[in-house]
Amino acid sequence: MPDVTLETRDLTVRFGGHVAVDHVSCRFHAGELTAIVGPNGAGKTTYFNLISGQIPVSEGTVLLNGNDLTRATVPARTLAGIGRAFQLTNLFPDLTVLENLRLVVQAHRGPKFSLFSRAAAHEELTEAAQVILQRVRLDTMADQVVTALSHGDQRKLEVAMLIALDPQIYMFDEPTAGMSADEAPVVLDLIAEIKADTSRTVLLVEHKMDVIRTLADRIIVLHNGALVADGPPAEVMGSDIVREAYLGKEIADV
Amino acid sequence: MSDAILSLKNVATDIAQYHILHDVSFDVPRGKVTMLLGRNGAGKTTTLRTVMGLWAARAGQVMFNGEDIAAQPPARIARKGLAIVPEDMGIFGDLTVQENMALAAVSGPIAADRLELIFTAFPPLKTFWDMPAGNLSGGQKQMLAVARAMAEDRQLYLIDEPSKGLAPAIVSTLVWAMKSLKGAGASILMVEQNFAMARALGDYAAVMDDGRIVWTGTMDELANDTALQENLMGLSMEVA
Amino acid sequence: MLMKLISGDTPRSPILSVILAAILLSLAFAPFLFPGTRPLDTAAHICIFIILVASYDLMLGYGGIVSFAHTMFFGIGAYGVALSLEHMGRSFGAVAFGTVAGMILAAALAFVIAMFSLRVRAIFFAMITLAVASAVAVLVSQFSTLTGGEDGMTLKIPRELTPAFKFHDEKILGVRMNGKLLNYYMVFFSTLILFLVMLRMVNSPFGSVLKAIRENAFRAEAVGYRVVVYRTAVTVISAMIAALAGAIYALWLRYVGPATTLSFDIMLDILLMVVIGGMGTMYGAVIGATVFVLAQTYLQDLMGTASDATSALPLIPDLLNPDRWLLWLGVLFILSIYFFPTGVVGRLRGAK
Amino acid sequence: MSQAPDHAPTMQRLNLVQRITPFVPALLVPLIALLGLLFIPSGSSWLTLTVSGLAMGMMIFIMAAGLTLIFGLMDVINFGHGAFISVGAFVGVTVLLLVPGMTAAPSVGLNLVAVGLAVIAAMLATGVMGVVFERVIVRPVYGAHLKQILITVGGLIVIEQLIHVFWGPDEIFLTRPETLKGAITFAGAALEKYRLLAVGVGLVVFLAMRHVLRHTKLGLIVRAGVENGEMVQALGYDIKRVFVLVFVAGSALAGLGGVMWALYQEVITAHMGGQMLILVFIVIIIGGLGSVEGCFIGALMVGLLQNYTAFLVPKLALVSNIGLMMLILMWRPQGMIPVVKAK
Amino acid sequence: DITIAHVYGKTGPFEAYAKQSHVGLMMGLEYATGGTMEVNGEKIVVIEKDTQLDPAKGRALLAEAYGDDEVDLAVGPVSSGVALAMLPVAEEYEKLLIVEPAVADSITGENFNRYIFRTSRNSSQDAVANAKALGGENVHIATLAQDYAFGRDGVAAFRDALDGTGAAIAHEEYVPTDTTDFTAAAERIFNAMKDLDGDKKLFIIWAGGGNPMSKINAMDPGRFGIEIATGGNILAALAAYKELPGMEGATYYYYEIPQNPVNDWLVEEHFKRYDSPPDFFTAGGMASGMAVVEALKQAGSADTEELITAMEGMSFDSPKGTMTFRAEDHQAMQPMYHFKIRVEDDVAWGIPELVREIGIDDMDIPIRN
Ligand SMILES: Nc1ncnc2c1ncn2[C@@H]1O[C@H](COP(=O)(O)OP(=O)(O)OP(=O)(O)O)[C@@H](O)[C@H]1O
Ligand SMILES: Nc1ncnc2c1ncn2[C@@H]1O[C@H](COP(=O)(O)OP(=O)(O)OP(=O)(O)O)[C@@H](O)[C@H]1O
Ligand SMILES: [Mg+2]
Ligand SMILES: [Mg+2]
Repeated sequence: MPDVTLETRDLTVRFGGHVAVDHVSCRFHAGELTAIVGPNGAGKTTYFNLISGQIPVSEGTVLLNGNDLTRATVPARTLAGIGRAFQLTNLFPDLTVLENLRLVVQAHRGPKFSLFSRAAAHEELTEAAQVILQRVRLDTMADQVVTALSHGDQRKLEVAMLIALDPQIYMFDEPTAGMSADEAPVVLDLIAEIKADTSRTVLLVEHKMDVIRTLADRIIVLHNGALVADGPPAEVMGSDIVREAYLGKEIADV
Repeated sequence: MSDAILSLKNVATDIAQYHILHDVSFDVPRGKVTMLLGRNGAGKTTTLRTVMGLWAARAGQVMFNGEDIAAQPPARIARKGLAIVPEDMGIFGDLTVQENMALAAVSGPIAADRLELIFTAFPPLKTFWDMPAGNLSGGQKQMLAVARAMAEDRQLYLIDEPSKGLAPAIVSTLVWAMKSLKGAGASILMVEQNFAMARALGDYAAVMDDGRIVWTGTMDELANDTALQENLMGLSMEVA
Repeated sequence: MLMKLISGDTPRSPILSVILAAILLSLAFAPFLFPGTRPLDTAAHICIFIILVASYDLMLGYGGIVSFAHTMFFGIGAYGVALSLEHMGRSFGAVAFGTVAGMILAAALAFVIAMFSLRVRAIFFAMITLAVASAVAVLVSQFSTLTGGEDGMTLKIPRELTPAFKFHDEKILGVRMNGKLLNYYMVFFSTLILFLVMLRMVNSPFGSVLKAIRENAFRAEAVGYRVVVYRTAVTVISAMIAALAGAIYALWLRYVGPATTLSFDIMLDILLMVVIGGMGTMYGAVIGATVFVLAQTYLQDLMGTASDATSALPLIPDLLNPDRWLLWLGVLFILSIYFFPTGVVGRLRGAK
Repeated sequence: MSQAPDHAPTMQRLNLVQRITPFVPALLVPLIALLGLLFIPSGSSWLTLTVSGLAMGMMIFIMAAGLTLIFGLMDVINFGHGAFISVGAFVGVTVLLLVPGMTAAPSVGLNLVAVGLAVIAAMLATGVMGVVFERVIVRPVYGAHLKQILITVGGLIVIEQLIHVFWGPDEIFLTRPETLKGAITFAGAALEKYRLLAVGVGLVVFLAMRHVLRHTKLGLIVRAGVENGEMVQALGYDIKRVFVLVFVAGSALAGLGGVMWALYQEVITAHMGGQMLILVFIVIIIGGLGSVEGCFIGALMVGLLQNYTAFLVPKLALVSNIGLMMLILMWRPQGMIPVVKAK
Repeated sequence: DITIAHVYGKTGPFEAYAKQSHVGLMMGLEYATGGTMEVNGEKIVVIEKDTQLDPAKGRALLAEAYGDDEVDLAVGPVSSGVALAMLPVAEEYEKLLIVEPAVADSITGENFNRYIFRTSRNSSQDAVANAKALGGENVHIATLAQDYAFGRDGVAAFRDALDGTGAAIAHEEYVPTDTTDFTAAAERIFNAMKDLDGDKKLFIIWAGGGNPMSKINAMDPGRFGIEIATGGNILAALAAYKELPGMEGATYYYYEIPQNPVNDWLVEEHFKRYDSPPDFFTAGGMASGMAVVEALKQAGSADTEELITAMEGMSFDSPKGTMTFRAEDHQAMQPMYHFKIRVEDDVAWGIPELVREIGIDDMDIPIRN
């Protein structure tokens, strides 16, 4: 078994009396893509929020390479290597595509508090950003303002930003939601590419079964906040609990 | 299709300085489900929003029950018997689920049997009835958005990607809920990327690309012609 | 060389460049071009407000933070110098000490306010700064034994900066070579340097992070920027520069008081200058301050003439009465927000 | 159809602290009053201070309510509100000065009619101003906070100046109607009659607003409209008209507050409203943006605390508001009962 | 020509005072020159400058008046803060500034320079006059004042002046300037005084709007045998005095009080021209105008040094009778008036009726420069 990179121990959050994530203990490994499935409201997004720090934890711990990050801030976690793309597109709307990416590159390897140097003079940042643009095939759009991009291109940029961050842990929350069948493959290929790099760990929330089938090395199932199944895709998809709670009979039959 | 509840004639819509819709014409037959399909950015959402009056049409007519509603404000259009489930769901996050539903029932409290039906289809709504809707999960919000449109009888429902973000089990309840709406005599114009669902529900289909209608016909015609699908939408049937 | 000085941030409009050059030259040679006390005073005011408005633009236009406490920091700087001159005697040492002390205090206060309120909505920050600034203004008038209260304090500044000091007996080009001239050039060069420094700041990597935060703070966090830290930093820097402007102002006026440094009216003036000039452009501060100070100084005279000219009509002369100049400034203000939403600079850049 | 599986999530019983938390803000007012009783040696002084604190709080509430309504519901910051308070005061006082017969008569009925007339006139005037203001000043800048601040500040300046044009530059002095002068002595404490009236009016305004916002659809529409006006329209409600209505209601409340304040101060100036604005802001911040309940509780807290500290440690009275604000913000950074979400 | 700059806050909260002041100044010049507006054969020209109550503007405008407009002397301003800012300008340009009607003690006190003269009263004069009016054997006085220089200096001067009258200060209460609720202050005062014997008075020293007199009266201080007292005020503010018939205090001016030809002319002409009685600052403005003319006459020229020589110790007529510039601090010494409020139904304000004129010699005004 490869190294454990990310681990949650008894991770729990309560909203009032409602336990949205309920003592979830799970280990994620380098070079592995784990799909997280579960019915609506199962706590998948909330689980992500706890790992990336958007919501404070009620109980339990988040460990990255053995370091406790439970109380760390969002930026601290990002810099430590937990990267995240959002379910709803979330960019710097009035800046250009290139500027968006440059800012990300600058965040983890550029000068941040340099008050008196000229930004334009830092060419290494621009170059790094351009390389990534080519990878996601957005290089022709470099000088477009984000608001002028189509939905699909914005999704691609969203993924590009995550790649630019070059994190150890990649978290995707329904990356292809609302994407048409001809746009989705571009994004899925990128994810597959990331997965191929054995030093990276990928977490993916998806409702589309075919996507999960082709990409996932492992599936975990959340239900009412609790982790109810964990294993290889074939095994988990066939289990009763998944068929009952998640797929529903009719659709599974279609 | 002589009896169309809604028919668009040469509609063109601009957003800011961009021309988004060019010369869109098609009919929505009464009492049927019409699917509006097409790739990302084709203009589906824009079409629904134009019908609802949320974007103003620059040219053309939007005939609803024989009346041109193109230049009317959305509130007036809604009162004529249209309801929309917007792409971004349009949930009022600061209001509770109950208040969201109460607002959707324009003419008075929601009938008990209707509420029963909604709760059967979407149980989480009952669980979180008094909770701010903003705290719902993505899928739960989607349920609420659909449930809101069902709060009272409307003649025509404009539904934008209702299955996005929903777990498969709920998608099947959704199909069931839509069918019961249709069974009650309503007409539906729906945008959907999930082709399985589109096929399960649709009677007719219209396909858009680049702000234009490129194909119209019955759902069966489209479903049985894989080449046409590939050609029109880059869709493939095995996507479940 | 020039490009380096202005950090590669050119005016990007020929007309704008000409106007800016004209302002620069007029200010640089004001004592020789416009003899008389009032024009020189006006020029010095323009300089000081350029610093003040530019430092405000740093926060507003680049940081996206609305503050009503800018005059408070301005005042802290001014009172810092006044108090040190009062207690340490008439020397440049006292001036330096007061300035630095004022800047440190301003920074500390800005830091505290920022920590408190920048975590929440921008609107909160706006209202809290308003409340704190008003409390400070009241405190200043309360501690009258120290601050002179409502009446303020007159300063005994180093002799070298007063008209009494003559460093050259002859007039040159009809201008007396005295301390007042030195004082003016101190104001002018401080302005020039501070402005260039701020221009560099907004074009630095730090500046680009600020822009990102203004666009989407949530995402900036997720990408790894500590938003609160950046916002606090820009607030503190802006406060320190405002305090510096206050110190310069105190030396020029040789008087500090609540009405000249702390009042809400000045805060409004600053807002107006930023808006007229153009937010988030830096050059807007120069244009805004110049236009506004000129209008403020000469509008009343104009109105008097207009009122006399219309004295036969009903109501109009009342409205045009010079005493009602503020009414028209208010109207002008509203109109400028509607018709110059991007300010003069935005207009000129768009029109090129 | 297959029954969807049971989605009922785990619900834990809340512990005591969690159950009480939502009511804490409301409990703070009696708590402060109790603390006051503890520290203030004389019972009659405490009673006097408490009543006057409540009355002060109520008047601040009336002035703040309109602002928080507009602010919270429509997400519009109206600095012009201060000028509306002044205009309300001037119109109201003008009416009062027109009916000296009614105000000078020692008859409760006549006096109240006179005050009523003044209030109606003031609310009408500010209400109409509200329509104009909404149309001309505010409508083009919905959603743009900075511009709102600027443009409404412009409005504030212009209206104050227009007051000078119409009523002249002088401050105007007035006296309260005959039966509202003086105090009732009760348990050794002098309770001013006018303050008792103010408490009553404040309560009525509060209850009425709460009712409308909570229990009528109008309230729902407005609250929903702020968040997503487009969707409210798509549901079939004419949001523009509702917004004008809210703006008018908020402005009219400013008018009411102006008259109440004028009768309390017995002198009015064009700047009076602008000066009140800071206190009004503090109350709104404490209460939580847009919350009428929060605003009410906040206003009462400010009123009481200010009176108690002014009695116990006068030097601190001035900073007590700021101190209270800081404390509340440390506890709840969004104010006690925020309605508008952080952005 | 002899040019005089009237530099004052025409716009801003003190607009009303400013108007009175200017009308007074012009009427004073007119009266003193016998309507010719000429002195020593030269025409008097008055130019106006609006400080907008901004000290910075005040300075700039005064500098402009002296430097660019080359006026011979200047009069003004309304606000003490503006005045203090302007004082060094007079010194710098070595030209006269006649302060009217700003009242801060420090203008002729610690911030004084030899180019400054003041025709208006200072705070001490107010305080001392009131002490004379209120003091007496077995009188306990509480004071209520604004918590800043004006209030604290006023109380201090008042306290000093009470010495020897037999009265004692029982309690000093200071409240922030912008206080609107006086319940707490009143309760503190009541608690401090309720157990005392003898005459109990509450003296209120208040500048600007918002005099708390009637608010405290509403709390029924009579329960504890406490009477309210306060100084005079402008006519508009006297409306509030109607509720306090019999109240005593000392005032600077009320148009029915001074009996002299100057005042008679002022009252008559003012009624004729403006259909209203002259007020506080009209009288003050007129005094400054008359002082200017008298000084020019005595000096025989508009030269600053000659004017200063002439004016130190100079006596001149005013609506309040003869005033004298004290040589040490250039403050105009003038009588004050002990009044008692009488209420008449057809008069919109409480009428301050003269009890006794407090002459210049009755008051020991400290020299503080
Ligand atoms: N801030 C919050 N306050 C209260 N409850 C919340 C909050 N956030 C989430 N919840 C609740 O927690 C549960 C889990 O939500 P979450 O968003 O994690 O679901 P999910 O698994 O991502 O579902 P979906 O597939 O629909 O996106 C839901 O029932 C939701 O109502
Ligand atoms: N507010 C806007 N400003 C500018 N362009 C817009 C805006 N909204 C949509 N567009 C553009 O209009 C085109 C059509 O968008 P629309 O949302 O109607 O597509 P769609 O068919 O619904 O796509 P999707 O399947 O992604 O929802 C796209 O190219 C999009 O970029
Ligand atoms: Mg989710
Ligand atoms: Mg769409």
